[in-house]
Amino acid sequence: MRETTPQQDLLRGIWRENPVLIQMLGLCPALAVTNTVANSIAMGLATFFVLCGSSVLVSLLKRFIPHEVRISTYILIIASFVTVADMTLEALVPVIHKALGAFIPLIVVNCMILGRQEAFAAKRSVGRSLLDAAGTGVGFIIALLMLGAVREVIGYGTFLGISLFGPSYEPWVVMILPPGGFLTLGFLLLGLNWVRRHREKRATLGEWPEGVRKEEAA
Amino acid sequence: MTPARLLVTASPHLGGADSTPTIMWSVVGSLVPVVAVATYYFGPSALLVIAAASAGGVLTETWFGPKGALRDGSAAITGILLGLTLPAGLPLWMAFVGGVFGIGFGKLVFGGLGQNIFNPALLGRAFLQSAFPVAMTTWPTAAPHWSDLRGDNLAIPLMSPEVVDAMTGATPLGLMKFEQIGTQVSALIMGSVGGSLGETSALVVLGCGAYLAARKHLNWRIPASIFATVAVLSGSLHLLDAARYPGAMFMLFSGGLMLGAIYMATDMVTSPVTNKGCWVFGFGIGFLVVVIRLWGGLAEGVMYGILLMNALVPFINRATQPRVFGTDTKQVVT
Amino acid sequence: MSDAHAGSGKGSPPPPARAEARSLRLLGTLAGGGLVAGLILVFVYEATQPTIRAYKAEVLRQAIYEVLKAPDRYDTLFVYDGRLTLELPDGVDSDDVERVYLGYVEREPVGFAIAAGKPGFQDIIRIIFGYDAATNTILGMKVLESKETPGLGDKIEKDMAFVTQFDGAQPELIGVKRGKGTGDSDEIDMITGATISSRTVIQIINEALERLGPMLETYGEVAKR
Amino acid sequence: MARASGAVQLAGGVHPPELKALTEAVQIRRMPFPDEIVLPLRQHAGKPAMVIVRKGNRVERGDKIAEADGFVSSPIHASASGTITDISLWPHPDGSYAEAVRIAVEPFSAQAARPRLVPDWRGLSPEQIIQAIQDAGVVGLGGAAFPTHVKLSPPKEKPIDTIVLNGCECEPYLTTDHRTMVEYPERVHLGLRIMMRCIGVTRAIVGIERNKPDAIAAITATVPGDLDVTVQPVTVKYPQGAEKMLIDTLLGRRVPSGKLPMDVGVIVQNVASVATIAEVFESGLPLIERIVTVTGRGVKNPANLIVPVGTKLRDLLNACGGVTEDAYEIVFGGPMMGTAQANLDVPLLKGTTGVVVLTEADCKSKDTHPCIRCGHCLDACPVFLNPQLLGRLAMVARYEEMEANHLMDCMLCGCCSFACPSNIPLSQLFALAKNALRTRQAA
Amino acid sequence: MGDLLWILVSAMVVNNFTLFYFLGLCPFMGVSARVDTALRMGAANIFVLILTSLCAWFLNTFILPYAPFLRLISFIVVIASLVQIVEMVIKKVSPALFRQMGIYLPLITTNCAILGLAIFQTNRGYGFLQGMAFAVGAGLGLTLALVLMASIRENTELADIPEVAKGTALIFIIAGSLSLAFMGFAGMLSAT
Repeated sequence: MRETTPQQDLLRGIWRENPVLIQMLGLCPALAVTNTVANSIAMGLATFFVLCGSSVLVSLLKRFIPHEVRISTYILIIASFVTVADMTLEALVPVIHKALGAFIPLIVVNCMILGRQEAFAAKRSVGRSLLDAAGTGVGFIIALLMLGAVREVIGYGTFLGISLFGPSYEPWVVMILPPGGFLTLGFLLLGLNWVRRHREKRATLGEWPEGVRKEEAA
Repeated sequence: MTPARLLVTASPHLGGADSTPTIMWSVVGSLVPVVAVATYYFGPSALLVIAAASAGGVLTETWFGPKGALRDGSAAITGILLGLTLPAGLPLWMAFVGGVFGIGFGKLVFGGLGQNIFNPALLGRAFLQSAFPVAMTTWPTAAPHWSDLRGDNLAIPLMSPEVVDAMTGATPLGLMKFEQIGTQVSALIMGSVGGSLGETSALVVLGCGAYLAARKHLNWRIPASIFATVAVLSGSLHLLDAARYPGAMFMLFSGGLMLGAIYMATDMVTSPVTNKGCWVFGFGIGFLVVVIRLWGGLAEGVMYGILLMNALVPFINRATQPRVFGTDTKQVVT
Repeated sequence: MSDAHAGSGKGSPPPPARAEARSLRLLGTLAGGGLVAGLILVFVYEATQPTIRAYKAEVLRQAIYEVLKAPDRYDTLFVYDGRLTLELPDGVDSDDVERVYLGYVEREPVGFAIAAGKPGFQDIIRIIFGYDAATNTILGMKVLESKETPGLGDKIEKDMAFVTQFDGAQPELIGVKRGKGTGDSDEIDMITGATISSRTVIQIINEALERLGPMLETYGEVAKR
Repeated sequence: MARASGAVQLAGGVHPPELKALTEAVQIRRMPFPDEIVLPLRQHAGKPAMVIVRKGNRVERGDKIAEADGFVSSPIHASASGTITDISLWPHPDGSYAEAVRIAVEPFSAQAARPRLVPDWRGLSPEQIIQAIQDAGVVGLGGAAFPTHVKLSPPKEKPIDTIVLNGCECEPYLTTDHRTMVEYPERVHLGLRIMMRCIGVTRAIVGIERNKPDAIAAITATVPGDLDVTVQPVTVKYPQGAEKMLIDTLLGRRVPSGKLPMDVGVIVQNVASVATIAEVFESGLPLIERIVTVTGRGVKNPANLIVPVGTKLRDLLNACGGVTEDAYEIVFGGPMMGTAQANLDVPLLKGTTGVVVLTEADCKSKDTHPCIRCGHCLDACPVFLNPQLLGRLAMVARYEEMEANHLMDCMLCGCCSFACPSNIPLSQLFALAKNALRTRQAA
Repeated sequence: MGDLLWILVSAMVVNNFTLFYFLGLCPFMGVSARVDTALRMGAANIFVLILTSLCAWFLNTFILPYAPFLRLISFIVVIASLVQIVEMVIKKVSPALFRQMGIYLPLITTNCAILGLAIFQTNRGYGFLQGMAFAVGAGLGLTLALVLMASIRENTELADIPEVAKGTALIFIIAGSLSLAFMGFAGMLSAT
């Protein structure tokens, strides 16, 4: 594995290797519960907690985890953290817990978390693992927030429950329904692709001699 | 005496009479009577809604589509057809959004004309139906004057329309499903019922369809198998329990079945390429229409029936590939 | 592939002689880990469960108070063996038995609160409603759970005009199109465009009353004044 | 016997405008000899002929100037008396350049052939007849120019029970076979008789499209009493004249994919080729001239001409009064499968059935549009391919997948391109793909 | 009986696992490129879902009432070992089937549809038969979504998809459209 600096560990997961938008991991929660910003934040934080917790634990225990059963061990650790998160949320914020429903226990099978244990926490120091987990977790929260914001603003006309367009705004119900989740993510990816291509094109065109650029434009 | 220039192309050097733009524009032309009837029943609202939906489609195609794509007329068809599936009182901004979505997400992301999977007009309508369920099921009744708008067409973009309860009614299918009230088939045929713009003129739609079929601009097998399936299925159910299930004529002439079977299901791009496939496709649509109308939660199932079968078209095409000449022979090669 | 052992500096595979020791260690680690995890879970469970239970009970209590129009108190009755009973025989798990709640105002029974559900437009709709057996009148209705279409089907819980109609309605209920009713007390105006959702609510009440039928005809001996 | 006596129709295919009225009633006449004759050595399917004359040699009409190079090859004869001026590359109708013998035709020559012995075919063995046919350079005159003697020598393990005479001429415009049947029906029957004798077959069926009632009448009226020949009118549809389609229509036998008509016990021969066989044994002259339809709205006097093989296009057009102002595209063969010509110096070959001069209004539009999956190409394909799918595969050069989808069964009849409302050049794409695959397999 | 039918239809089309609950999206993205692999994956899924439903019912009835906090852990452990056992059994009994289906089984372990089924089944308090109907419906629904997606993707392979839409963006838009189309089944068999 290529050596990385701590800053890279932290920042990588946030944007460049964003788990949802780039790596297509953790899609199920990213689509299922992002119909409001509040739900997105709750789901993001719960996942963040599980991710950081299990990364630290796996990194701490890496010497004691036999190689053959490492995946099962990781899953057990993650499942424990998820159960803790599930019960805590239910006790503290029952309304949001009800809204997220079965998708909190499903954090267990979020490939993103297992992936970070296998790819990073099992090999690095506790501090590095925490940084990596935090970065990935923040990236996950950012992606969820983007989806949640788009869907809530268009679907309800509100942001975090605060009305944006006045009482006579016609909500686009489809955005809070499942098709809205798929379409919003599809649209976001379309936009990201467009931005990336636009940038690449500008970069390439800048280096080309005058004549070639004209031909390209034609 | 020697020709100044000679064309050298690959064979064949003759072409059939129809070109893609010809087909598309003749479909547009055949829609004129349908639009006229809609205008007769729903007044200027009909024209406004159709124009808004078309504008949404056409502008999206112009901005994001390939150059010159407008000339083939397909965006215009999508816009007009979308308009015809909408209620007359729909705010224009919603109709516009439907056109944008239909062309943008239903067609352009797939690479434009000929590459899309779902019928763009219906996809636009399905989006609107899910996005604005109330506005999309508010069916205006006759207005005191022909020139009155049939609803809050001019609602400010993004804002809710103001609905006057007295001006709305129900579609025959809605009456049948939710209130067990039947509608005379004669009224259905004459079009004097509530519904979307294109639903009220079954006979005119049928006539235009016959014209297109005669010109081979639509594959008659698709509407034929849809009609046959709906008639046979609903007819036999009606025989079993006449109180619960409406008769075949009612099922055929109510709702968007005519418009859907003739103009939407036969969209060449999103229907099977094989004739056998077209029979299967039509059967599937007819079946889904009956199932959704009779056992589903919605009064009308034509749109969803067609969209679901659209998704199956690649599969149908695969399964109904013709056997190549000389590969099915059982003859012993001597 | 770099594995966990590479990180701990012992790259070479273990010699066969140590295989037994290794699998013992393996088991030991798993058992130890499992024990620790179990302990933590039990601890958190014990810590959170009271709050969770209290919240659930409070939600239920509020719902009952709402549909029975603020009784002084209520009893939980079990539907067992074709009748309503306050006490279940030994050995019957109380979690598996349907319950109704009987509310009192000044020691007089005022009505049953009954929870029931049925598939609606999108998924199961669960409601609770109050029913006065003496006058055959619905006291109130509240939706406990529904996934109906936002803005349309969810009016069954959010549209107060719809919800309040049930107060004082007399079963068997009939759903009518808004404005088409005759004003009788067994009529419920359905929500325009959400006929299925509104009809489901009406059906849940009718079916629940039919199912519990004779048990609810009088307050009978279960009512302790 | 024929499968049915009534209308038998092929599935698939298209109905292009027939456009035969220009020449179908025009009597065949002989064209005057041009000043120069150009004889490419590659005029037939198989290996090109080997030249046996030198520059400066004088040849008489009917003299052999090139020898067959192997079994699947055919000799070439001088079609006019004159002097060989050059043996060099010359524009070929297929668009390339090919080795050709140029003969300066002697002016004021009587153009009489050398006196030669005409063998009586009745006294010859089948092998001798076939040899005579090969020596005369006879090839199929329907367009493909497949050496006739090869067709007449099926392997022993493939017994032939029927000869099918192809008088369909389903290509629009062309009337060569039509006029041959009307004017020389006896010659057709004589050729048929020789062929039957040669292969030892007793049954023959003549398939003629219904749009040629005079040909049907002429051929029916002259059927010799001692031959089992059925004349079967078939419906008018393109490509009814394709071998496999015709066999299916007339006999109800389907030639398996990748096989030949002889695999189902049939030999198909074009009526004009059969008439040529008769001519060889009537006059002793080899194949040095043929009937060509010169037609189309772009030519001033459409005609059916007897033309010396090797006549240049320019001379032929001049013989018909020249082309009109709006002549736009000149095609050798029919407009469905023929090749457009860029050069007026190309010579006519043995297999050139006609020259069609199209005006711009006749031609297919050049604007192409995206495929709209209308499925018209599937309806049109006579061998039931899926041209729509093949076309999409061709655009992304997935030739192996095309092969898996039976590309090799495509006979490039052009029906799909004709039917396509989006003007996608399907048949051209398939031709390219087939070539690419052949090259790949050869490599 | 009507209850069971509703559960089956609801899990299959009305509340389709993939298109409405976003469960099993990983295989939906991963193995939906070809129709035949999609079919095999679907078959493997149905099989494992039925077994999972069985196990979840068993755990819920006999074990978890005594240790509710172990619910999630026991589910995930049981599913993982179940898949492992199934893999071994298939390998032994039918090597041919293993070659066709085997490679998908490990993928299924981390498939949220399986755990989702167990959790939904528990939350809704389904009994044995209801659980079976739910599992079969969910499995058929997953297979339907997978196969539809696969046949559409095979088709778009030959289309000139614009650069910006290539890849996952298009898949999500297709999935969204399918999800829109499946809205047509809303209310199926429920209120009559």
